[in-house]
Amino acid sequence: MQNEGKIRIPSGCAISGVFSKSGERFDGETVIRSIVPMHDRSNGLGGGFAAYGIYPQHRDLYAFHVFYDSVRAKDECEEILRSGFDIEAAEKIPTRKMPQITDEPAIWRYFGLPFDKQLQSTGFDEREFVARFVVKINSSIPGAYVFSSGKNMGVFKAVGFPEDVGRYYRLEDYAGYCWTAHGRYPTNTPGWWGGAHPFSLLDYSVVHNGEISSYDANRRFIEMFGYRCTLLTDTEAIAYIVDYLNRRQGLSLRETADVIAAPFWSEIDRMDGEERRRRTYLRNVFSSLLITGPFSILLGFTGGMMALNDRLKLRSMVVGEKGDRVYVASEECAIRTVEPSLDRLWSPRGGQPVIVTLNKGVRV
Amino acid sequence: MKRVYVNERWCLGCHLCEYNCAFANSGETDMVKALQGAEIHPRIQVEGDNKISFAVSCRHCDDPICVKSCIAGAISKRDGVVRIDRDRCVGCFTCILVCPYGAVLPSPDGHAVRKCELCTDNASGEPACVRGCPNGAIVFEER
Amino acid sequence: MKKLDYVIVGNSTAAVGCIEGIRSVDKAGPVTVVSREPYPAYSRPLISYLLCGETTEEKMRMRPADFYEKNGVNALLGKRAVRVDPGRKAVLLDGGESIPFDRLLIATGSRPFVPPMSGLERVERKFSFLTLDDAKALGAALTPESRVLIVGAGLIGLKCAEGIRDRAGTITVVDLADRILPSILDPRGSAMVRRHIESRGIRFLLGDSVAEFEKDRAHLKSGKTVGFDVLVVAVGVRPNTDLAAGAGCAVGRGIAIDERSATSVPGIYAAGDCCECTDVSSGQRRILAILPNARLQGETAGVNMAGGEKSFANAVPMNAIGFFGLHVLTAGSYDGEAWVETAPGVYRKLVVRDNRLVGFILIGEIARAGIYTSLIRERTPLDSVDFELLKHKPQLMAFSAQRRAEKLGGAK
Amino acid sequence: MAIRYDIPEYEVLRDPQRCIACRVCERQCANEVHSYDPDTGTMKSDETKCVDCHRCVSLCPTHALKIVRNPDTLRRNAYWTGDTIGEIYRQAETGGMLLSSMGNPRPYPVYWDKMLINASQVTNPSIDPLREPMETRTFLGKKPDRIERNPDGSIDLSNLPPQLELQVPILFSAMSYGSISYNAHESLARAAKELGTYWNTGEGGLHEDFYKYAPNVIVQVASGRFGVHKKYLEAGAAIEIKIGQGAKPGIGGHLPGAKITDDVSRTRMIPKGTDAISPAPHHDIYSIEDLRQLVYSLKEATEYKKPVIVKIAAVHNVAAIASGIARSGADIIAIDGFRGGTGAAPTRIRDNVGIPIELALAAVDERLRQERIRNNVSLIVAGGIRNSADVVKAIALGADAVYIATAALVALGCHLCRTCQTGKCNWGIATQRPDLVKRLNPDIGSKRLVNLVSAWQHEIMEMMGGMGINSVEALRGNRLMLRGVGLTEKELEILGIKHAGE
Repeated sequence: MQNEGKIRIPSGCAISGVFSKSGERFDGETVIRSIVPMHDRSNGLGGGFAAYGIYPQHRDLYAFHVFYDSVRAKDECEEILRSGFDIEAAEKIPTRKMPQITDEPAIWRYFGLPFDKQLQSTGFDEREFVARFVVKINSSIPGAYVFSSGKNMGVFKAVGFPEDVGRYYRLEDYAGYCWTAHGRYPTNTPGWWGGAHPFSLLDYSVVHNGEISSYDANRRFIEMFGYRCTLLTDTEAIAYIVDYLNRRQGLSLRETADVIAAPFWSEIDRMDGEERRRRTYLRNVFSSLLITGPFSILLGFTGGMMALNDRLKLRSMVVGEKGDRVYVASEECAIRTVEPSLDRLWSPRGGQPVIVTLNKGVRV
Repeated sequence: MKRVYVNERWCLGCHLCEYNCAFANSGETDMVKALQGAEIHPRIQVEGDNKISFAVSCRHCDDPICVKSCIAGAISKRDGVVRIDRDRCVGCFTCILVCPYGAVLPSPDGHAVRKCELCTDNASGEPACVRGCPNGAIVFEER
Repeated sequence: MKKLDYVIVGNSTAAVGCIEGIRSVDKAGPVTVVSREPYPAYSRPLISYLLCGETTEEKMRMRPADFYEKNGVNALLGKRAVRVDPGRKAVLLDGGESIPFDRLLIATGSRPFVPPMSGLERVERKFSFLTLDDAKALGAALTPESRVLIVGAGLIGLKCAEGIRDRAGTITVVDLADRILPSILDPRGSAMVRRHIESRGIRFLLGDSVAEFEKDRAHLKSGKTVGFDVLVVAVGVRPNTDLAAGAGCAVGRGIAIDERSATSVPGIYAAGDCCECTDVSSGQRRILAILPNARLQGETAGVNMAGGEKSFANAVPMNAIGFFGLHVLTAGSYDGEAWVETAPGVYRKLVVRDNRLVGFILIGEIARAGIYTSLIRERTPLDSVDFELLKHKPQLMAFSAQRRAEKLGGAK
Repeated sequence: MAIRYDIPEYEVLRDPQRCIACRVCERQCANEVHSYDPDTGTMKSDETKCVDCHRCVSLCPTHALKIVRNPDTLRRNAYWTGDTIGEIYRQAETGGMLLSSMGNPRPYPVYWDKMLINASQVTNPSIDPLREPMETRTFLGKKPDRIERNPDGSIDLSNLPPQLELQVPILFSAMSYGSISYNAHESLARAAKELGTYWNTGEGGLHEDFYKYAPNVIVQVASGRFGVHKKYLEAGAAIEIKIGQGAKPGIGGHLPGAKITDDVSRTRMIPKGTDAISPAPHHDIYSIEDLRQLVYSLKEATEYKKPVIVKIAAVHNVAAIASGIARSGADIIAIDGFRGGTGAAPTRIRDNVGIPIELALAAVDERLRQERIRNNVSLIVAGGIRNSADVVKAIALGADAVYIATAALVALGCHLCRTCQTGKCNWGIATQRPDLVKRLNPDIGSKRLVNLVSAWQHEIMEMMGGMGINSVEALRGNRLMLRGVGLTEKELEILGIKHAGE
């Protein structure tokens, strides 16, 4: 049996996300409850969460969440970590013993910043430095896997049903303004925790339901820019693509959506001059980052969340609003469970991104 | 009114039209049976060599002089097609004398004359010469 | 506007052409046809074919039985028009009635010319060969033993000879001229045709004529004597111009008409064998007593009578005639430079004058002769075509690619 | 030569039961195989002249003709085959190089046929091209590395180098006027225009009549520089520098004087009747930096308005060469595999030089990605693309588009008799003889080409839909969509694909 990284495993999924525009922080219970009714969309082979605003005390430090299969791996990883970063805190991530969750690796988190010297010597900006560092560890140290690397955010994932994973990680003890959740339905039975979702790089986290047919075209292109798709999962590739377009090419999230879920040429050809030229340009220049096949993505990032469907909307995804809260889920029931009376509920059109950000002036 | 037109630029002088015509008017269902060993008497004729060539058949003129010259009233124009009534024709050949295209020809029997009468009642709805032309040199169209 | 009254004197090719010409313009105006013959229009050139059984009286009809009715024609058959009163615009019939007209067509055709021949009155069974009645009478008189004497080796005499060949015993043809068909063939051509006809057992006595007829024999100038049971006089024809002349129409050899088939008298038109018109091949005024001209002149007259516009300006003499399977196609006139080609059973002669083809004789090999005829009719300058090719056989290849494209690309 | 050593390759079988002696075969055979015997009233044939082009077979109205391989055999020998011996006889007779044409006919492995295409089942849906948009549009040309912004924050669209827009990822490959006929060129030009793709002049220049098709033409500049002038360069939608050709890597071209007719000589700007010799190398390109100079001088000449294509034959270290070209300023690289056709090539070269396009493509695409310069250039592959499956596999391996030429000629009637060099093409394609040229009516020819490419386009859409891909961009380089069958580890490694079942 091959794990992620050895083989590409298609999977169906459930996703859910809750966001507070006012920046009000709330515990993980809401999102856990919301994913429960979609139990049957996952099969117990992977669940996970991303939460933003959960580490206010370390707001300005990178929070690395790492799985270790062995002590050796931990030693190797920490050595490299400490060589590149000024680590302020290192601790085991608190968990709750549960019969449903088995084969757990050692799960650690570290808070820190890169050493200035290191940074200058590479000439990269801080985020680029961190990103490359993560890729390096994940591709070079067997048994060590960094699955979260953003500031004031964290990813929690395991093999199991999402609700169990949530309890396992004691998410009721965390408070964040944005939560995303994922229940996985892989079409084989890998035992590896790293394969669970969300997938995250820096503060980008992606939960995704679908199986993209453009995977290898996207992968082989994105890998030209220093990324290594070690997991061979869509989620990983999507995270890198977003990182590349949004962070490195400086495209807005909307422009990013115009690339990965571009409108059909038939639509573009009907647009007026300037807009048509702009869309044509984006599709042409980043043609290898067009994502085809079914997907519904929840992208978390500092201060916001983006929901996006493939351009044919081959996967279900609904959005609800109540007061300052925005809910996104694969199924309406997931939203109704936690918020029966919504101000508004709609199903976004394929390729039309729904982007929510914190209200002006809100600091988290 | 659809007519047979010839574009000599594309005519190869292969003479297939003559054989297809002879076959179409033989009443036979098998070309070999119809034409093997026989001298053919097509109603379309290819002029020229492999450099310049073209096929000529009845133009089905708007004001056909053959019709007006026939002493036996054997030639008439119906539904845009100039037709021969072989039973009336006495073979005086006045039509041959007046047709400016040389498209009316004596029959082998020396009596009635023969000419293109647009064999369009077939599956393709096109005359045999048109259907069989390998290079689109003969067309059947409105102009 | 008042409907026009049309009157047509004569009921053959020109008349039929005229009726159709009128109806192509005027669907209403009443048309009256006056004909001395009791038959609906039939094709006179077919009478010889009738005798040899190539056709039937029924098939000789030029048009279906309901032709007159359908075209609103009042056909007065078996009546004779005796006079035209141009002043009162009326035609007077032998029965005394008078038929008013606004437009009149004179299509009276021609009559046999019988020169004075001493003793002719003594011959009982003597015939002309022009009308259906002539043919019927002749047919009735023939027996397989009949010895037939035909005076005249022109088209009529020889078609008659062919027509009756299998219904008579012997056939002898006498003509003053030293060759047959002198009006359409040159000596060489006529010799060739003569040999062919002779091969079918028809005897010619040429350069000779009848000095004296007895009841059943003719004494010729040469001293020869020819016995016969049946005599056919086919010396020639004369156009029937009296009616026109009486109406004040200019008359030359025939009734003079212009390209619109109009006579010199307004409202009166003429067409067919009774007329003379311009022969484009020679430029001369001639009687072109052939069916196609009659048809076209008649139709032209009809259209113009009804107020339409039509002109027939390129009449030429031409003949398609065959004897016992030998086909002879001729057209135009033979005064000019000649190109001759011969082969066994084949004689081809083209006559050129002033950079134009003016005439031809084709015997035996007649395919596509119409291409030549059209060169004459259209007066095509020969330096605009490849005459070298044409000399050997009529072909469109001889025209410029552009002319061909016009001819074959967008036919009219 | 008193003794005729070599054996006629073919035999003409004429069924006397069917032949009506219409003599169409005789009139249509430029090789004068058929003749009519007036004494017997029957047709005869001279096998020795037959090249198996099937013109007579196709036109025989009673299907009385068959051309078969001459069953006459020399003593069987798996090593000294009849062909080998025949070639030796011919060379012993003529003392000359063996010439032939079209592509390498030898039974080398065909990797296209050892790769299989994926399809969706359950976990993601296949897409029905009849119901959903299915996009085959693609752009060829260098892409900018970085997005730039205007002062107002909008994206600066002006940093995009010139591109070629294709409605379908198939272009007509280079075939010169001279090697093929005026009517063949017209057919290609009209088809390219209708299809929204491009045709290629080859190195014979662009006939004045065809400047009206300029928006769809790629003008080639080859070692002979035939027909190259400013107006010509400016006419093209793109300029192609031809370094090499798959059928004859490393050697030049030779168009016999017989094919240099008035028109051809005017178009090529060489004297009528003289042989047109293209040198083996460009004598101004002896190194990669020379190439760079030519690329930029052509760009200068056309004010940087046109993409420049560099076409090379697939040879052993094609990947390294391509990498060099990708850094030379070229916008597009065309790679021509050893199955590529030609109007004339030395047989030994055609059959023994160069490598399969599938391996060359895989190596080049992977190499350019490793060097992170895949976006500097687009890749066109050529050389024996036979059908839409080949196209799909080529794109999945990493090509942006494919060139077709042999397939296009076949659509025009070519029967691959491989005797273009004789100039007596009975199908009016590879000839300049007016009586033969007119056998190809561009009304028919262009229609057949449009039909062919449209048919392929539909098939490509079906295959893409099956894979759940609705845009050709998402297929490009998508090697997971391919699996190998019967390939060695090494071959799989080079192709960058897994074996079926993995």
